[in-house]
Amino acid sequence: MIAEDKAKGYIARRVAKEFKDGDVVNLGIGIPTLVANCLPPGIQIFLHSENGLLGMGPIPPEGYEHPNIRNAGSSSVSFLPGGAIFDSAVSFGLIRGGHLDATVLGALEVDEKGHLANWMVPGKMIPGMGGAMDLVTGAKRVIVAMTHVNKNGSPKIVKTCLLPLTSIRKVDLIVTEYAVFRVEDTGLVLIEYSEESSVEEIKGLTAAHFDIDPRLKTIER
Amino acid sequence: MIAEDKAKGYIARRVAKEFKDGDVVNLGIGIPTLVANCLPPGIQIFLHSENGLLGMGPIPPEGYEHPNIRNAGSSSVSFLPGGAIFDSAVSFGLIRGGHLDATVLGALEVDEKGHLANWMVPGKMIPGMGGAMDLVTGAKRVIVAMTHVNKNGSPKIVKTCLLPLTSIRKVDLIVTEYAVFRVEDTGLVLIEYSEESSVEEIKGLTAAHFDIDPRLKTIER
Amino acid sequence: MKKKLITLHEFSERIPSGATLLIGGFLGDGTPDLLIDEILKTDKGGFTVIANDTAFPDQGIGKLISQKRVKKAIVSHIGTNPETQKQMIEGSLIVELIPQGTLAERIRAGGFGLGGILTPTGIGTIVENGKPKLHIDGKEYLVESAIKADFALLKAKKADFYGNLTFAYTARNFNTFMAFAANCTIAEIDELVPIGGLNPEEVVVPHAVVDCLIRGNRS
Amino acid sequence: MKKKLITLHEFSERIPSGATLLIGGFLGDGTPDLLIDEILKTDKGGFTVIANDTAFPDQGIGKLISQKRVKKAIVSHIGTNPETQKQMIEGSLIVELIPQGTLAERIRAGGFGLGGILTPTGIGTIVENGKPKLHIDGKEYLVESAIKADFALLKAKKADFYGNLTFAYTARNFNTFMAFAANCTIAEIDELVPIGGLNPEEVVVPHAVVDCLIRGNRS
Repeated sequence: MIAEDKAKGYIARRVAKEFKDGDVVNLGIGIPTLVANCLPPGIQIFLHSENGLLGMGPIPPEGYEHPNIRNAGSSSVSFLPGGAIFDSAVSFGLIRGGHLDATVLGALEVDEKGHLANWMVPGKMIPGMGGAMDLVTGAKRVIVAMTHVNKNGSPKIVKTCLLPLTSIRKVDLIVTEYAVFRVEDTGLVLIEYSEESSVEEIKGLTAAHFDIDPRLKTIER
Repeated sequence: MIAEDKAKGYIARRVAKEFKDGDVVNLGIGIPTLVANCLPPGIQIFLHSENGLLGMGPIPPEGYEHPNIRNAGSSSVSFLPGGAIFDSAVSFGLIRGGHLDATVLGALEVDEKGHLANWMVPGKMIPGMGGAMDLVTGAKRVIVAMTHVNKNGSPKIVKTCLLPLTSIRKVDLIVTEYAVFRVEDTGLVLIEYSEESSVEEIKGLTAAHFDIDPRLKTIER
Repeated sequence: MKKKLITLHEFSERIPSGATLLIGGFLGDGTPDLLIDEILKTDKGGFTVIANDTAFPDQGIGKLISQKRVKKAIVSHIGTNPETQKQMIEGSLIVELIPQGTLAERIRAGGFGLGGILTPTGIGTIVENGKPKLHIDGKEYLVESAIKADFALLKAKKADFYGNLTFAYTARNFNTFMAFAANCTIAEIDELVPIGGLNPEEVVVPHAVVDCLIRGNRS
Repeated sequence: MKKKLITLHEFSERIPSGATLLIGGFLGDGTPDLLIDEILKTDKGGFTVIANDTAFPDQGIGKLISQKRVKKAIVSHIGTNPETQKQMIEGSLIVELIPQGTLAERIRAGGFGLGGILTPTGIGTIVENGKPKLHIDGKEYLVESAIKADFALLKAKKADFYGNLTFAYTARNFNTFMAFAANCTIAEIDELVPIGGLNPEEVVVPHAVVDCLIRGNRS
């Protein structure tokens, strides 16, 4: 069992290793946002925010917040040099047109084929899809960054999503505090696991079949 | 018979009376372009050019031509104060979206229902439609400004267009040096005629049926 | 020439109850707060609001929701506004959820004279329910119709007297294309500049689509 | 990080014969002349060119036509280039004519991940021949497919090292959306500015869609 306080950092740091220098990336709210602070040395990525900016910088110091430089979660942010702004149609043109190298999102469920459900729980929680459906449909790579199980301890990786799908486009990679799965045509393939855990424990925490990569290794921490 | 040298001026001055102060108007190449110089006192219109500007001003004096301020005919033009530039997608968004109060175009043929043909003569002259199809389909008012007959003296207002149509959207007004026709659901209605001519002469120069407005009057020169 | 500058009172007199309103903004950023506050001074309601979101209960479009002036909201998400969710569950507010990129393009299509859009987003999800689909070059697309409205209520940064508009950074969002998609487009502006006070290249929305201007708090 | 600035020679080495090229410009205004001249120094040809027009015989895209490097031109008009018309009538050049607004939107759709467009333009004319039509809200629209290409050759005014672009007045035309619609987007620029040398609001095309930059005569 990996402690909850460690999980988020583990996930963010592992996701941060997925990028090439110069990648254009959209990070969802929550764990994905933490990825920006975990990039390996020498890797610079350009952050896209769907409300209309590219080259998003960190939250400015107190007193330096501009009321009209915000991210998609309504937080004050900043521009890095070389930043650009555009309207929502262009912003989603970048997304849908395949001009984002990657999008990192949270999930409610991911199934054994790699389908993602992350935008509603019928009759219970209906926040709306926002930009998630376009992001998952359009980005070159879709990376799910989530805790392996939900608050009740139930697996979030399931045989078939019971919740409404975000897209029929399959995700490319699933990163949890326990494991990293690559999504192939044949289904999920476990490629890395946490040295604090074991393949057996991961099988127990996962409600879907997965194959094991012959080059299986532990997650570098 | 109205002399050729007078015809263009007659047509342009009559078309110029069609605008309200503040109208946004696209003027085609040839006679329509002359309209801008014939506006009645107190009437200011905003000229749109489909290559991406609104608020187009006159040809600048020699030596003041900017290489990248051009109209759709590739002539150097200028901006009036309050001008705006945009790309071709926005320019045709204005056109197709019904944001132009009027477009003034030349014609090869107009038929008895008000259909316009102005972009090709099969096997002979194929310049292409350029922006004409969008302009005729999208502008709030379509005004044809043309000489009543072609170079061979044949009528340009015909029973049915033999040339490929520019749009199924009917034009609203036809202005020639001889006559002004309103286009109604029932067909063409002669509303004004040149005092240098007569209804009989106009019938002879027109190969289409037209009704005569009970308030028929002569064109003010 | 018609003067485009009007007062807040003239503005609210033009908006009838039951109107369909496009409202700019993203979680309140780029939303015309003065226009919304002015509507709230009247007893008008029953609006259909088309916007990215309903912001927060006490902010921007959220205030229209909290004061029950909205009968239908067509938006991409409502996660930041529990009041919207409450009214939706109670059945007093109809909420239609649309993917954000689809919503943006459908509004742009309405303003640009296009019949709708062909998007891959939503294929294979509940978003496609009841909608026509088309195959083009072997790929499947949803046909989503164009959206237009009676009014567009925008927040702009600068305007000249003709109505040419610029926007402040991320306050641009939905304001640009919404300007094209309404019978009457009204912009609350932070700064009024003289004609010629904007570089033609700086203009983001050309005046041809702007009907009325209202000077905001900062102008 | 990959350097986007390349030389003219590196540019022409990347363009293979037979490639499909989106080329910016309107009758030569906004066309990357240096890039075209560089291609003409090689023996490459058989290109499919997608552009607003073919300009004039001795200018811009017209030079590619006059030197018989183009096998197909997809354009909105050719009235200013008698050489294009001559080759078309001889049968040595295929010309596909598309309404200008339709051409612009089809290219934008390609770059924006949309399957095509739904336009009223062309309905009831020979433009509709063989194309599917759709009724939406009682009105008929042509379904016109999205356009993409191997390369987009653009002319920009300023660029920073990342590839953010601005344009000079009416040289903007097709350059903006063509940038999104190619596998490789290459811009000839008049002025190179340092990173941070452009205001984020001034950027017209964001660097995410720009692959290569070539310094033009003025930079």
